[in-house]
Amino acid sequence: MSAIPMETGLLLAGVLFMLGLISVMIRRNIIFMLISVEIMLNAAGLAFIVAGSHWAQPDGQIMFIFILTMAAAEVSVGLALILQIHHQLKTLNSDAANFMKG
Amino acid sequence: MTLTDFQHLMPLLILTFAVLVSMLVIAVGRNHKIMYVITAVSFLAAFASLFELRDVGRYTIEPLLVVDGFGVFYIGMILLTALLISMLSYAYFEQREERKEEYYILLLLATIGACVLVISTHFASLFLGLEILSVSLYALIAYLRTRERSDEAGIKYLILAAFSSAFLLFGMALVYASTGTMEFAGIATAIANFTELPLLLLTGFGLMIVGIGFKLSVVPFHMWAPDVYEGAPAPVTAFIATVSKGGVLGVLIRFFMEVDGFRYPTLVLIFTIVAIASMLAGNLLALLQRNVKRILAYSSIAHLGYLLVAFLTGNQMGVEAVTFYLVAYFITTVGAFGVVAMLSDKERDAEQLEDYRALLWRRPWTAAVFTVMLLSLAGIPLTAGFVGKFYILAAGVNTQLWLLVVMLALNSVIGLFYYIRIVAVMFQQADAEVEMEPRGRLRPSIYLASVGTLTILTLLLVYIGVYPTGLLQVIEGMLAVATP
Amino acid sequence: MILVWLIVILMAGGVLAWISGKINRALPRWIALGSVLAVFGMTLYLWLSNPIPVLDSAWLIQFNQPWIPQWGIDFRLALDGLSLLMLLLTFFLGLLSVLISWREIQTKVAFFHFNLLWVLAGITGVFLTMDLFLFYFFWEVMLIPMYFLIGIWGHENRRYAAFKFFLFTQASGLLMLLAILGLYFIHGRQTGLYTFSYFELLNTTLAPEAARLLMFGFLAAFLVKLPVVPFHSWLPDAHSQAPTAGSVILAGLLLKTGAYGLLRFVLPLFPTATVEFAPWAMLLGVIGIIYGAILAFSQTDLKRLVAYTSVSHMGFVILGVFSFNEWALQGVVMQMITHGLSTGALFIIAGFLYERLHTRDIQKMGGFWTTAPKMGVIALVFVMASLSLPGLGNFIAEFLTLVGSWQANNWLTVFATIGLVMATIYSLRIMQKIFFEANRMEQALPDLNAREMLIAIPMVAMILWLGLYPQPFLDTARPSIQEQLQAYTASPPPPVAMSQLTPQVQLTDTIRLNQILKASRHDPD
Amino acid sequence: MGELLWLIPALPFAGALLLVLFGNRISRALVSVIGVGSVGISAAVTLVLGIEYLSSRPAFIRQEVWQWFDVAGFSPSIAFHLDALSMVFIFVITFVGFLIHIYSTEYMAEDKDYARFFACMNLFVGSMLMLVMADNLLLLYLGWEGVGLCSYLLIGFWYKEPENGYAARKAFIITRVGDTAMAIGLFMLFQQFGTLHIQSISTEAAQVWSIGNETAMIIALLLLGGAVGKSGQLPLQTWLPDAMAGPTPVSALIHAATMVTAGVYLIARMHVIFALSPVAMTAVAVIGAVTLLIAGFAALTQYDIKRVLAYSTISQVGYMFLALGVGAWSSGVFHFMIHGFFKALLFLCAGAIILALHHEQDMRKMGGLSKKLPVVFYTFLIGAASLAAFPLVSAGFYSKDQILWLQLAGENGNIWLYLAGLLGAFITSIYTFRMVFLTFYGEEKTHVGHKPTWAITVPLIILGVLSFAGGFIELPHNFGHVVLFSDFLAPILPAVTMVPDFNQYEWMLQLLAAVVSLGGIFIAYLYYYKKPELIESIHRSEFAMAIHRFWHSGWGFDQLYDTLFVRPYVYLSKVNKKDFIDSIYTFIANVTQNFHELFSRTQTGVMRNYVAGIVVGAIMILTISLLL
Amino acid sequence: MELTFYIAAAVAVLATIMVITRFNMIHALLYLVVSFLAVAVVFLTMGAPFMAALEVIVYAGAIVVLIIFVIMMLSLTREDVEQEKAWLQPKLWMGPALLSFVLLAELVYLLVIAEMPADPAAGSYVDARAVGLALYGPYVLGVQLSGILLMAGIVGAYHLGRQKKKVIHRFLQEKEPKKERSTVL
Repeated sequence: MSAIPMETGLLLAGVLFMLGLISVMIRRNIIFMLISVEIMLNAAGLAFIVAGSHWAQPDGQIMFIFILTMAAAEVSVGLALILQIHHQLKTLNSDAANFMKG
Repeated sequence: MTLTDFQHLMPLLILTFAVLVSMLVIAVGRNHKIMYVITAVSFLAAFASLFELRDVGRYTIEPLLVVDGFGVFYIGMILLTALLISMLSYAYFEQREERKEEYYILLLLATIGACVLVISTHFASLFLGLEILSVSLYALIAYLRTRERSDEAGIKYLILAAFSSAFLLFGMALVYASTGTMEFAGIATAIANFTELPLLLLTGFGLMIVGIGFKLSVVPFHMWAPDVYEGAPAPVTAFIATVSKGGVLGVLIRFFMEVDGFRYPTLVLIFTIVAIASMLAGNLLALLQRNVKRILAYSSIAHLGYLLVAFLTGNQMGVEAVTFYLVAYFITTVGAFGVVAMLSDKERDAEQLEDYRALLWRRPWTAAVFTVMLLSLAGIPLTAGFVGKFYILAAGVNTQLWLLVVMLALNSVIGLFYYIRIVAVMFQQADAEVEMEPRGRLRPSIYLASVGTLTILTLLLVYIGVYPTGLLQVIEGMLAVATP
Repeated sequence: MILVWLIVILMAGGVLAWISGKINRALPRWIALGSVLAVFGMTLYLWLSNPIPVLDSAWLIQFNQPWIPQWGIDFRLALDGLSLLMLLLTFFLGLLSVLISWREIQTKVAFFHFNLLWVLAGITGVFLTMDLFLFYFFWEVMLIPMYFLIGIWGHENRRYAAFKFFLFTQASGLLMLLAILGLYFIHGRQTGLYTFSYFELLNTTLAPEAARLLMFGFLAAFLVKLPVVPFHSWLPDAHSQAPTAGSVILAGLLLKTGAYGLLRFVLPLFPTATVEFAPWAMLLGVIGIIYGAILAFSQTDLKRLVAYTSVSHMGFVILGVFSFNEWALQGVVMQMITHGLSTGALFIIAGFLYERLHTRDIQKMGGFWTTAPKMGVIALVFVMASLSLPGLGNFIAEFLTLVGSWQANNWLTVFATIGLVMATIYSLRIMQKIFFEANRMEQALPDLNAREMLIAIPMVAMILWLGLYPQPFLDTARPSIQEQLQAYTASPPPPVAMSQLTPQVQLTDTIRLNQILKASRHDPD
Repeated sequence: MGELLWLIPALPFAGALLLVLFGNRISRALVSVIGVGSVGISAAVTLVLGIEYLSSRPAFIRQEVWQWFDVAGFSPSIAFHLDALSMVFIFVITFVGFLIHIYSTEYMAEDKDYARFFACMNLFVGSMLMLVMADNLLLLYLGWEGVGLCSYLLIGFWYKEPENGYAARKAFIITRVGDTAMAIGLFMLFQQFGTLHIQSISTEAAQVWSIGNETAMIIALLLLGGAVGKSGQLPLQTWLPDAMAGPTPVSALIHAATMVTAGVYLIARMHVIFALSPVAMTAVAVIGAVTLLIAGFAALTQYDIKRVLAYSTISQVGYMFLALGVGAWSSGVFHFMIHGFFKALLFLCAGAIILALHHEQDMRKMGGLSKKLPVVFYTFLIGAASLAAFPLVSAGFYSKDQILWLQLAGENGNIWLYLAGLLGAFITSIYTFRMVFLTFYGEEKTHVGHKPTWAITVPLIILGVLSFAGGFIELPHNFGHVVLFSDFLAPILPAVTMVPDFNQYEWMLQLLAAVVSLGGIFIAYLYYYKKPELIESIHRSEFAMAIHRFWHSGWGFDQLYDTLFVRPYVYLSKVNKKDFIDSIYTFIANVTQNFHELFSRTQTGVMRNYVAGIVVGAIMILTISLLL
Repeated sequence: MELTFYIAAAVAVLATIMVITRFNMIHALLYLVVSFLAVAVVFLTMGAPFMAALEVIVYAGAIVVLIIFVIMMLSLTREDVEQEKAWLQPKLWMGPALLSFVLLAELVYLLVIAEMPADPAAGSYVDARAVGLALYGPYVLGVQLSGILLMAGIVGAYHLGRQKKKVIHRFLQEKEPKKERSTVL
């Protein structure tokens, strides 16, 4: 059924991963960074699905579920933290949070 | 899942149970002391349950986990460290206005994550263990919400950890894609057929190294470490420096020993570069740093570099050396951060070098403990750190990793400088202006646990330094089981 | 077991002294004095009760206890003549160190004595241990307390000096550790016996390349400690900044550990590599002799000056060690002892002056002979010792060394001998600037008091004894020196190198003398 | 017999030790008793032993006190050796020393460091005795350095003056240069013979080496180096004039009578080795000849009475070297003895004058003292006559004449050496009597304070007698041919091989020497007494003054050494005071620090940079994977 | 099927590009939903329908909505969008983008030149049942661990998200301890 070669799928995952990566690097808004990380995680999940589909195993999909769980947990904590930071810094600029350096 | 499976996971079950009980207790009514006792007791109980597993041999819980001597030893190490950290935490959090109870829950959860890591034989359990650890740490790092630095540290760790997790996952996916299995043993058999690693697999390994490297805070994935160390509460910092890294290192060793990654020059080269860079960068960064927590962060980067030297030997002796060094490093780091925690006051942690000026004259005992810890980090005899460093050097010389060994020696000297610098500051003559006691301290009895813990740590450190045979026997005994 | 006691008494004494500081300020001093006296007494007893020349073996006492059996590490102590002499020196100077600190150290007395005793314990360990791991262990153990001694009780620039001292010695020590490990594994591969035991490792056969590298590892530590010239720069700082007791121990003992290491480890372990390296080492020695002497001349800080003289004098040690003959090695051993005494004494005098004047600048001194003739005489004795005046111990040491090195290398010996002239130049400058000329200070300088005389007199007596009748010391050292030289017996120049000499002429001195004596006895009457 | 031998050096040492320990606490009288007494008893022991020795005439007496040390066959002893040669030296040292000690009790009476003075003097006598009695070269070296130390201490006795300290150090250091050469010579000797025992070396050297052996030459030259240093010969003579900074008895004992002749002793003692090397012998002779001339000319121009005597000492020791250089060993030793008498006498007289004139040493401020200090004047005159080799009646005439004679009559002699000696003799008599006339004649320029009492005059008289009569124990062929002295030394020191059939010319040479001596005296009389305006006219000449200055400064050796050695050394030392090697390490430390700062800049605290760091790491890893 | 895959893939990539270039956060999130939906379609084409559903429900549904809630709580305004625009200057993103492209190029190259393992089975359709069996079979421990993971997330979020006492950032505070001032004066 799957006529799609694995490299194509992995390529798509890779491209999505890179887009997320670019976004993390160029964005300063912490929420955007969080979103971008989600894109990357999603791309990783996609890669698992592709690989799982290639080997016709459920393992890839199961990994995706775990990734999903992790993403949810991560986002919830992340958002809570972002709220805190917004309270304190009155900004979402990640560059502003640079009191610690050197 | 059978009953025996559960028996073999007893420590984890105890900890999970403790988490649940804790939440119930909080629901009934908040009490710091009760939470503290529950945590400590559960760590102890979990540790005690390990004695049942001592001679377990190799018990596999397909496909995710395996309980063997190596795992049991590492779990034991993690549990004891966590116990010590919780002991040190009580006084630290007692003087803070935050709600203290969740801290213990998160600590237990993070410990569970680390324990899962060291017994995992599957990417799924590896990933889950890592994430349990990480997610708990996000909250732990930012635990003291009144400090803006905590938040900053928290968000930095969160974004960067998630970012690196993505790398790890993508790498795992590639490995999975190329081998068709996520079990370590399966991967091992899969790549045993290859004479040379296929590029896809190599890429996967490379990306995984990014994720693992981040957790280990080795160069060039180290930049978060000083900021997070500085921002996090002192006990949490101790936890990151020890349990978190120990867990990851444990799984790294297990994975590499299983697939025998040392056969591949590419991987060895990568790790060699990383090790050298970590040693150099860590020590150089710490050189003139004036923030003690940051110094310890940089020094931990360097120490991970040292550990990688032993790791790179890729033989039984190297694993033993890593393990031994980790024990020494755990004791020392917990001790050092324990001192930091002890000296911290309500408003901020005692992290500036100035805070330690003339400490010897103000609080001789604390200063002595800290000195011993620093000397151990520097690898001076009579401390466990010396034996550890010796072991690593021996392993390195045995495998003739001359470059790494010489770099290690060179870096030890640079390292000496900043450790001794702290000692020198502590030993300076007291100025009249230095306040004799930090502000707003609690009654002394609260520090009992901290003082006791530090004493135990110091004695342990010196004991291992003077008579390492006992520990060596245990390590050899336990690890011999691990690698048949 | 007595060897263990030596270390244990010192360590326990140190801890006790530290604790007792809580009870009474004076108690640590007495405890320190007591423990050093105890070990000194024990060592003296060992010396007197063992007629060394009679014994067959070089080793008097051995002690062995497994320590880390997994790695073949034993707690292995052994005593031979060389160690015995070094121990005697250690405890003698240790005793003096306690005494000179009696007034000088007023802050953190208890902790000071803890450190002092632990330094001594570490040094004792270094001189006794015959397990290379243990050796390294003690090698490092003695540094930490020394670091504290300099860093806490030192003079104005103490932190810098302490750092420098520590980093230099540690860096070089680590190289030695690598070499030890290399030796360990090479020996292990060869024989299947993985051990750090000195006696076992002596039998290692090494490829030339490996031997060279390993030797350099060992040399690194010892040459830095000695110190040999390009690596000497820690020494002036450490010596000049340390408190008097610290300087005495540094100059008198710590430097000697380097020399001891050369004798004990480098020579027997790497016989071929050392022979190869010998000309360079001797050259380094000569450079040290001359360089140290030149620098000593221009120093204005008294302790710094003396420190550079140490650099110069230690040049003789390396010169002698690499001459590979008994004269030179006996000279080296003597040099270790006599330099320990004479330089120690000079530092003590510097300490006395500092206590009185609060300066070490010799530009500000002068004319002290008028008010302090006793101090002057004692200083004179040790200044003369430093320029190796015959009759004082240093002469025997340096003359023997030079006699020995002459057999090995003529030209270098000539330059080393020129160093004696330079020693005269700087030594006389000390006397001139401090005790002669007009007094530049307003206040009169009080002469030595009874306690100070108690310190000074034994030193003078010792240096004279060593100069006039050094035989007991030479006898004590002889068996071990011959042992260290065993590997070289095939190659060294025989006592009489000239082939022209007929066998009759090659008779030993004593026999020849007897003949002459007989002749003289019969001739006249 | 010989059991008492050890007492000779031990007594002065004991005296020194007592004085060091208790000198400050006992009375001056007791100090004198210990100081003078120890040397006195020592002299008495010498006398007893000497008589015994003369009566039984053994080859030598040896006494071993203890074995010094024994390392692999190198086993020198603390042992004493008495034979004719050392007998002569011991005799001079103890007796002249004893006289000078007596003299010092008065001379130093006012000094507050009275005990220190006697301690040093005793120590000196002990060391000097050690030097000449040692049966091995190492013990000799001990004495050798010991006298150097005492010389240092005594030159700088009045230490408050920095110049004195400078002179003292100069003396010690320059002699040490020579000692270094000697030490190397000892190393070589030891390498060759496996011993430093003098007798053994002497016996073996003769067997092992043939004449002209290169090793022997090197050793001889090295030993000569030591001798040259101690004896103030070229090129190491510059310390001796400055050494006059010490108290005058010190100059008399150390820098005239005894220590400076240690070189002579050494060469005589090791004559076997020197005899094996013609080159070394020539070197000795040439050095002697050149030195005696240079010093003589320098003496001509000095105003300080002690400096004149100092240069004359250098010059006279030059004669001894001249003698040794042609193998006239016993002549050299004979001249040493006579010189010891008259030079000590001259110095002590000078001391008496200086004391009388409130420590005035400039001869231009003296004059007319012959009436005021008659004893001093007459004894000085005897001494001066002896120094100037006044014919027939002075001891100096016989000893010096013998040396000059042997330059031509000896097989190794040489006409040029003879001429140099002759010229030297001429100059000697000029400067000697220049001194006499300037000091004792003319009008009085400084008031006489202290009149010498018995402690000064008695030694002067005794020495005067010796300077006068000492010569008669060794008379030339045509004057009765008395050979007591050379006979005495004959078992030890071989006689000179004479050029055959030369004896008939001896009277001519004697006459020549006498004329020269008298001529010199006459010139001195002319220029310094009769017509001082002649001197004035010389002083007006620019050229003459330049030469005068040049000679006055001792032929510019001080300046030469200053530029060649002292300045470069001091410069090198000062310029590197901070130790440039240290800066290498500082540099390393700085580089490390710079790296630290560089690395620190990467820790910006900005999260995006950290992300970039991770990405860079990932790129690096992937690149490695790609490339490998 | 193939065509569906490629279309979906193209949509996913385009939508993601839109996400990362938007200045308005809500717009970006909407594109993100599109992207997730496209990925869900890709899952379908890959034979993982159950995952497609989860993708839509959890990612596009829960997570994005969560983020939107937070954005609404923070009540972002027009200025924020402007600021976002100001932050996203080319000079700021050129460097990182370049880095990423290097990485991408390497990754793509590696993936393209890599020899893919041979297909083990033609039919790669893994249905929900198989997934479920695996999940509650061998991976049941994993499920339990994810429970723990979620618990950690909840506890953490709870602790951090609690509205806390008003704490003013030090820069905005008027304060600074009196002690310092006294030393200054």
